[in-house]
Amino acid sequence: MGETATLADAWGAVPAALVVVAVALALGWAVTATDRAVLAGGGPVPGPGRDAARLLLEQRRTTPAPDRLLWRLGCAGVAVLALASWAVVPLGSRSLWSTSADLVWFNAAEAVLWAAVWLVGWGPNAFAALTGGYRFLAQGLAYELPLMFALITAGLAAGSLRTTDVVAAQAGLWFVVTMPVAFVVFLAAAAAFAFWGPFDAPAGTDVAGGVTSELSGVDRLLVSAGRAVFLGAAAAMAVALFLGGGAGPWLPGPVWQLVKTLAVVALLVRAGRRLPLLRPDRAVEVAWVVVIPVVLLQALVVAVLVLAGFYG
Amino acid sequence: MDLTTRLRAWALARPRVLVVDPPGSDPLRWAVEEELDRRGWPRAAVPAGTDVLLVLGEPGPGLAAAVDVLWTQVPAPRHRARLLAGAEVAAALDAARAALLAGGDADRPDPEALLGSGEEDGDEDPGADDGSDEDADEPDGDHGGMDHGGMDHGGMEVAGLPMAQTGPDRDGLELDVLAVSLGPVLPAWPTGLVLRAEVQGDVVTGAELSWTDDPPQAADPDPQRLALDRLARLLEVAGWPAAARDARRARDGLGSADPDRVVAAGALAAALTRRVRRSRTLAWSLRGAGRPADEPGEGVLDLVRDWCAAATGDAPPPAGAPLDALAGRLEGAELGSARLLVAARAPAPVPVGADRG
Amino acid sequence: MLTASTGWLLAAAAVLGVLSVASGVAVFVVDSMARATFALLGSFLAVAAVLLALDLAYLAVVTALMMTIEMAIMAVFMIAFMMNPAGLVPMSMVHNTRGSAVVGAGAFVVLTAGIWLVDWPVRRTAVPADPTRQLGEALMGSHMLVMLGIGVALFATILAGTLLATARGRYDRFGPDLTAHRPADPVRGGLAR
Amino acid sequence: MSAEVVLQVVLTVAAGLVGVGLFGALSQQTVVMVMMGLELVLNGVLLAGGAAWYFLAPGLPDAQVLVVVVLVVMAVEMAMGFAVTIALYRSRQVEMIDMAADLRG
Repeated sequence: MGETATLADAWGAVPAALVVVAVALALGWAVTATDRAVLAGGGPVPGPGRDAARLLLEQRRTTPAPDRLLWRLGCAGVAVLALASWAVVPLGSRSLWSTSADLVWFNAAEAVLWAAVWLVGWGPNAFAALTGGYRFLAQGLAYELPLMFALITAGLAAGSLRTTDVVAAQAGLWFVVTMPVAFVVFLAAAAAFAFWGPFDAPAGTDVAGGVTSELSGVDRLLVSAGRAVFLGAAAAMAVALFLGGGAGPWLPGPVWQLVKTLAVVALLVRAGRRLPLLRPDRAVEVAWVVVIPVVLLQALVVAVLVLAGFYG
Repeated sequence: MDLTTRLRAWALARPRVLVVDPPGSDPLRWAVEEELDRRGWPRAAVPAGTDVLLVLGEPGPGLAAAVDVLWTQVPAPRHRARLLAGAEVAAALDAARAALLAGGDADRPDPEALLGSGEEDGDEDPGADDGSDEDADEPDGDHGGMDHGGMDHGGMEVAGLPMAQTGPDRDGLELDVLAVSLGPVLPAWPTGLVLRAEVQGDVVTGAELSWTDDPPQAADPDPQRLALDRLARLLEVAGWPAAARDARRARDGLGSADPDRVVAAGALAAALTRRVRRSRTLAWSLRGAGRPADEPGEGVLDLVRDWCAAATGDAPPPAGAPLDALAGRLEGAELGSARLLVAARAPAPVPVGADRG
Repeated sequence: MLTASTGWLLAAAAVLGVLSVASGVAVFVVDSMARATFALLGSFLAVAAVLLALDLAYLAVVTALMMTIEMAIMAVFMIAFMMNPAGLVPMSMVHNTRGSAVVGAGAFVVLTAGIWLVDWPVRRTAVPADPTRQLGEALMGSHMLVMLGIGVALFATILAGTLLATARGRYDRFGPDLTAHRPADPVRGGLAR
Repeated sequence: MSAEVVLQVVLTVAAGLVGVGLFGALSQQTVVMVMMGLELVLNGVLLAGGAAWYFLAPGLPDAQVLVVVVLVVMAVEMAMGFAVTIALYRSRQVEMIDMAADLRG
């Protein structure tokens, strides 16, 4: 692609980064607000902004004999990595930063996020948090491969691992038409990595909040904001990889992209909150034994279509 | 009113409330929860996420001691309030928020001093935590088979906490056994119930259930509302917050004086129980939970259905299990299953020690 | 003559390099297994960042990805086998420290001497526009044999690792005549087998 | 000349990683810690491979392929190490190399 200049090239590194962070936070806010509105079911919705302010006022508590260094590192890591995954999400037709392996970058950000959440569970030296950490490890391991194959399937059809190329390759036909399985698996696995909705076991009520059970003040803010920002990034990425990015009639590209992203958020939240928790000791086996082969089949179908010249 | 004060007032306008309900204070808790839901104040699950600690009724001495420890784990700004039966709930909540805004409670101990350092940690009331820190009880398994050569840490203590010991496990690996106590204040569990457990990873290998205090003489609340309340808690532990919210709403509606609301609540309860009974996802997720592979007996899923029947008024609520039998069922269960099973069994309070045989 | 980009590269390589070696040293200095594991991860991530600066985006992110997963699994192993959740126990588990230090330092000195004494050739080709594509085409074309070897090695590892690690074979699960209807597993999975 | 200095710096870092890793692999008692030492050595090789590609022969994919092979070796080493650790531990509650010395011949 000739015009793969990045946002950093176009606007300068610092302004571009600030814009992307602002977009990431705004979308994270939207995700949290939607989630709470669905959960409140018509009742009053506690605003995420107010929550953030309250958490900033709150004292950071501690526990007996914590591994404080790793704990704080984990909390900060969740937020930083959620933002890092935004570096390759296209806004309009450009992303903040572009490498020849954007899709793998997104996946790697998730993997490091995985380690950071584990640290959040490990750090406070508390039983509920550690149990949440164990659960997240098992869950992350089981959903990592489906996520990777779902991402790769989109890259396969576009013939490039660059997100902007993937968006450009959908000029004729949105990828969701030929790879619906990859689309669904991508969103589900992203929800699992954000331990949200039916994949909430690492922070579930049955372990008293799990990895988040000992967090207060800034730490709690960082982790919950990181989760929301990451879910937002996944929704925006799903739009770029499977729903044609900013393509659409009448309206300008960025508006279309925003509309689609918010639609994906609404869909994800509504579908996710309809379901009860998928307990990991049952769901993980399905991930290994059913989901991975199904995604591989999806990739095979797409590969055959590529060879047949379907994607041009 | 300067900007900081206003910002503070805005931020703390909807404080998170941790409700401690001693056995027998169910109707009072329902009134509080209804008011919280009406205002959109979140309910806190753990002391770390709490602004207002609201103690209902008259806790017994055991629970009161536990609440004192719980209080040390609540980060500032914070406020601790009591609410006696018959008091005005809305006024009490408003007063709590006002106190929180005024700077919270003056006796603000430094959590570092209370928790971070030293010896007294090990001496905390072992039943008095929320599952957040390790019990000081030594596991009584022998460490005879343990030979770690240069790094034997049997019996060692770090920061006043005992190190875990190893013990046999189902996979043939000598994994560490950790003694923890869950309760007496855990989200969606009967308050005052303590599970002292030995765990390997998240598998419970030894369990003992007890109540902190003798039960009070309490009037029996409406069985249908009680069933809806237990169902709400069970659904919460099962990780279905939207359904749990509907169960709470139906419960609150049934207690209303307005006949229209009662009718609507009955319809909501019917719709909810139909949804829960028919949910394939819930059935799939809970199948096998709380039931050993080859043994007959009611698993969590059967109990969910029993509570559903009771919630529509078609059947009496399932009887609470004796604590010893229930504790026996917990051994070998994954922690989540154990939590579900106790929530589903909803054991009734009995005098302390009466259940030990 | 240091060009601007070379100077930038030099600075990045030096800073990240010091970081990676320091984390590597920390692995054997810190007194907690969890910290050792994450120090090692820090070392890997620093090396991945250097690779990123060297235009090897794909290899850099794959290194970060694989090593993070590896280290997270390693953390669980450490807790399961040698530590408990109570965490920070001072420990020393070394033998033959002096000999090992001599070997380690010796290797470093010899290698460094070589590095600074050799007259390195000057590169003649430019860095390709898309190094990832170069790697992919090599693995699927001229270096197909490597790809096949990797595939077989990984497959053999999966089989051998599972065999070594598992305690229960099919006779334990399905009974001596393999007639059991359902396997006798401690936890039933989600497929209701 | 200038690029050569960068190459030499990167390679020195790689040599440092190899040295530290060798020290660790030889001095540690726990199987997992020995594996960590080996991983550090391989980490150095990884870095050297990347530097060699960028500074010496970016036109050829060979150095990149080498890095891929090193990554796979790391994964295999780790997986087999863990599997052996579990097997040893299960059979005799040992996870230290010295204690497994009776496995010798």
